[in-house]
Amino acid sequence: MAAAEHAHNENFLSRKGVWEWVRSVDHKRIGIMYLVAILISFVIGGVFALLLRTELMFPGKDFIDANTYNIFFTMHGSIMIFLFIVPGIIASFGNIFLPIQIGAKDVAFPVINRLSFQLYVVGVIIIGFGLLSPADTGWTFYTPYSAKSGTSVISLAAGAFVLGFASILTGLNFVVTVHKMRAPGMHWTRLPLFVWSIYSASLIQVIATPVIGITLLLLIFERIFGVGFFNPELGGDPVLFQHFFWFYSHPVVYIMILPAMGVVSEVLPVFSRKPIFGYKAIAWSSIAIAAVSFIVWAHHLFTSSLSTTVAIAFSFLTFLVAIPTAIKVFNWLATLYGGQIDLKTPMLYALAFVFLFAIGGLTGLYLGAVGVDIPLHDTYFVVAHFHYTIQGGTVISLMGALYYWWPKVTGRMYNEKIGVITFLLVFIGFNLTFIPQFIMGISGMPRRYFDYVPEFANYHFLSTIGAYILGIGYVSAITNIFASTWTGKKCGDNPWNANTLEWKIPSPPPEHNFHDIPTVTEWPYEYGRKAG
Amino acid sequence: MSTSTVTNKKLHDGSKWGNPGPMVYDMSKFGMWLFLGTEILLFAMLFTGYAIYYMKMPEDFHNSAKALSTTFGTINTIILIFSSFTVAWAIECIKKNKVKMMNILLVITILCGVAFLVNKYFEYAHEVHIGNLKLANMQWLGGTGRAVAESAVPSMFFFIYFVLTGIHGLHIIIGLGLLTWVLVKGIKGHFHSGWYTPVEIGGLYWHLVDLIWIYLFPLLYLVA
Amino acid sequence: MTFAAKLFFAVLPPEASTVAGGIDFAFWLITIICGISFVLVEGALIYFVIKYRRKKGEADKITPYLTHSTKLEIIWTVIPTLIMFVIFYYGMITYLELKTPPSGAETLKVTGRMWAWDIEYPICERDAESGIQECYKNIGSTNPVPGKGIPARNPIVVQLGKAYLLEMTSLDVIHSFYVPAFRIKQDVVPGLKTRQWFQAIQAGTFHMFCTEYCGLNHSGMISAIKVLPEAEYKAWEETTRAKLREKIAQQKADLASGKPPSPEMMAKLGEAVYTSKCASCHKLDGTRLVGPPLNGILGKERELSDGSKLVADEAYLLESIVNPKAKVVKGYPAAMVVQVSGDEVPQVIEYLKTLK
Amino acid sequence: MAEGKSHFKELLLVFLGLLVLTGITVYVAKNINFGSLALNITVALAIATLKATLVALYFMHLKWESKLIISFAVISIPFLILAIGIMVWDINNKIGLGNYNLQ
Repeated sequence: MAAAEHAHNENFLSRKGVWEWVRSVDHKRIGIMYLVAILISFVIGGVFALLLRTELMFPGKDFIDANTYNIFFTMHGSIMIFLFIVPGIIASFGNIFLPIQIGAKDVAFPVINRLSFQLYVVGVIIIGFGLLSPADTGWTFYTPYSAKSGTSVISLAAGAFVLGFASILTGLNFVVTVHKMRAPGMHWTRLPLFVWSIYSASLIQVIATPVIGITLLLLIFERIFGVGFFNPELGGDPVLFQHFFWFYSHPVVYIMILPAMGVVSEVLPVFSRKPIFGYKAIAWSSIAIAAVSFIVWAHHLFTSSLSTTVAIAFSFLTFLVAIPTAIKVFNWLATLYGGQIDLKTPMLYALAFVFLFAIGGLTGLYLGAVGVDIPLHDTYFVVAHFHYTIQGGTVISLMGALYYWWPKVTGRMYNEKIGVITFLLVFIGFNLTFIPQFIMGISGMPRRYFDYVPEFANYHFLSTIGAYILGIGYVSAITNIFASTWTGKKCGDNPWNANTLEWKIPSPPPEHNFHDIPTVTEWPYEYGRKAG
Repeated sequence: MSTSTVTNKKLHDGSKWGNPGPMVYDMSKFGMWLFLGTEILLFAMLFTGYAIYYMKMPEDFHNSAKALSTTFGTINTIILIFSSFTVAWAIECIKKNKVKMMNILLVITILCGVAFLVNKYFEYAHEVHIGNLKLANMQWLGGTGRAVAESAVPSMFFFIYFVLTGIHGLHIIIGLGLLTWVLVKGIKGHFHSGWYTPVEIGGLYWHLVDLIWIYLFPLLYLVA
Repeated sequence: MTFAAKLFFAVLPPEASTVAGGIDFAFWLITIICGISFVLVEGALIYFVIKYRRKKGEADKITPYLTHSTKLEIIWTVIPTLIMFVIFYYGMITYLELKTPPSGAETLKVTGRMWAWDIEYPICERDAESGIQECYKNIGSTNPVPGKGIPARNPIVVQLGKAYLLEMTSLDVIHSFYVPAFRIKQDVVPGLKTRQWFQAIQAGTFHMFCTEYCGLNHSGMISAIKVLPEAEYKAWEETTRAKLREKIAQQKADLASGKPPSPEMMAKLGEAVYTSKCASCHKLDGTRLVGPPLNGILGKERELSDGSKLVADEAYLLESIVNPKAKVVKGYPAAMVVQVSGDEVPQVIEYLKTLK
Repeated sequence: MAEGKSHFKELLLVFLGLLVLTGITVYVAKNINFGSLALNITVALAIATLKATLVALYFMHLKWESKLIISFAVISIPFLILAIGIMVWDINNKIGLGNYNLQ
């Protein structure tokens, strides 16, 4: 079987050279390029976070001034949101594994997929151009400050605008792919939950992203042409900007979190050797979250002069989105029940996701209840809350996905011991960073403060220490996994003994994923029935 | 066919990336409709802005709109409807392999689009002339945008007018580019009754441009 | 226990207003609900992980084949839904309380600007004979020393037990009026009037923050609210009124004498204007803050943002105060908003002349 | 390739219909006053919606399209109404409270 062996050695990484990467329309290569790009953004955004925390370690001005601080938190927010977490799991692991999981050779429009990444790069370049005079508006661009600030807001907004198109194209591609390119027998009820979550997130990307596009465009028009859409001096309404902005930016948190939930739904059954519990409930809750996420945006405006009836209506709607989220958590717990839980690094991250995300979700209840939200709004409580959901959720899940899937991409296993240690660093560092922030928020510490009143000093100190541990944890965890590409032991095609389609092809996957498109006969969660 | 490189072969059978022609047709149409959905939401926000500022200052809208010429608006509406018709007709032609007719109809469509833009140019020139649009006040990169506030204040109606028609005009230009690309391929003889996906996709985009104008016309020209 | 109590129960600011009790009740209710859910969810998670974990070297087991349970799904959909209704209800009633001012509340006009709060009181004195009226304003009560706690200077004074309605707007960008001890927060939006009410039930001095990011000195937009019992408040009001009467008398005297006020008098008035309206951006010790320092400004050479140079004279100062965007000094943002009223401008210039 | 029968006749009729509707809407706007600005604009928008439906159904082939595309085209409509409706509701409430009159 020389031919077969030869075919086995040929994989999508075989052809070397930068040019092969640049011109490639292979979804796996594009996914990896996205992955590397977002991880670089993550590290850069993290460095900004550490600089901010260092400044905040003690009250008063320590080593940067207020202006630099404002620029840094803007860069931290913008990089983390636009460059890292919005493309995040969906553009990286979604790209690499969604087509394989549904048994397709590639996405529906490979060239558009490549265009998406090219636009991402263009967006990064435009934002980078703005660093000559970095913006200081925060990633939220609230008018009228963003229309008045003497910094290069235009460049940041234009960059985010272009990145929005990259996001739309990715989402559009995935929706069409899931609808049109499933392998024979891959019914909707047999789709892996990761695909379900990516699909729902893609729907949000397609529907919500144009709204931020036009909003940022209007902001740019405001600055270039003096159009007064959001300018009160010209009869505009600055709160309308917030409406527009959050009409996108609330659903976008579900673009971030849904794929993360998908990863967890994949990892938990594999490492507990049990079928996922409540498959349909989890799948439908993804769609429900996607739908409801569009009608909760105004809870970001509870204190910005929202009329009373609208505020109460949105408080009610906000609780609706909590229910499908709770359903997911309960189903994950039920999946663990009676299993044989193997505490490998990916599983640790998945469990940490459930743990931290539950905290993020529960603290969301405070913020959904409109009367209780008022004193907590725009304080560190909110900061801690969304870091628990976005970082404790999406980033932890992304780390889990890295440890779970990178052996598939490279065919080599990471160092388990370092994996566990770095996980512990991340977990401890994370909680140490953000639990003090909850407490500060309850006491009334407003966010985006360069300096603070002395009663918060101890909490800030603790938080900064936590941030350093967290930073070390992330960097070493990422280093560990990427080092495995060159130093890891060969791990075979299916080291986790998992059932979804990507584990049934060689590692690294061949160029066209499958020699013959497979015919699917069962759902992918048949774990624990046959021993061995 | 390789999935990792783009080939520039003539795609007479319509297959692409290893997918058969009918599937590509199906997927492309679905993808285009999704994209049109995003476009509609993009304009929806502008219409929201319109509705809100109309409620705030109906009199201002009523009076400002008088400065616009209904005749120009009506002519442009008819041009767009006609071009939409010709592009739909072109698709009917290619379905029956009438390539030449399709090319002629596409040329007519493109000329209509150009005529629309020329009309729009005269309208804009008029607005600049009477002072509703102040090009001199444009603030470039890093500007504070406040110079406008200190000069005579144009009305919110005209802000919305310029943003809406400006972005719509941008779509016309993109649509013209798309249709020209289709036309070039058509002249080269790429299309036949078995493969006309780009014609259909380009046509869909052009219809959207028409669809949006159908709403812009009464909102901008007929509120007076 | 005492440490834990200190950590977790003393974190809420004092309940210093009538609405604080209700909001804190809702807060603790949610905390109890969340606490129980937290223990149940995370407890189950940890319990399962410990109980069902794979021992070292253990062979693959046959695990129970559980795929779904409609009964369980219904239970854990309905119960959270009911709990959410409860939380929503308390959120709603506390919000309605926050947003419904009692009738007869005293109105204070609040204007936010970069980076200070101006508050107009309805404490007015009127001279019947000449028609001159002066009202008390608390202007620019911020500019604290960073990291050194509540600014002692010029806090906003309110009376214990009296309801106040704040009618708020902003001069430049969005700010947010936040008093943690009162549990109130309301954005202050240019071009829009927003309202918030409170009634203090505890005397003392409380933090007042801006919680909507508003540019360079956002974190410096700290002020304080001083709640005084009725007697003390009345005394404060009386001194305030006396000062207003003094001011009116001075104006009347000036009018009667027909003389323009002396430069010394003008400079004295200008100093007060400067400290309340200019000092949060322009220092007088030669160091930069938001704007350039203004000591010894007259006769200094200025390089403007377009590269041209000029020597600062009175005309230049006048123009820069009235139209700050006209000539911006190189290296500084064109961020200034006109805050100085017409008759104050010559006073400020007179004051600047006296500085070296 | 989905090869349907020719729809040319329908297209021509729709084109003529659109021209007539354009004429009606211009005539109505110039000559008939329904009593209030809001009502006039509603009538104009109703006609526009009729025209848009014709374009979508015939020119854009929605009438002959697969269920999938039709459902996606329909799904975008509630989002549209929602976005416009809620924001207009909020701002309208604030206009009612006189929050925009700063004097």
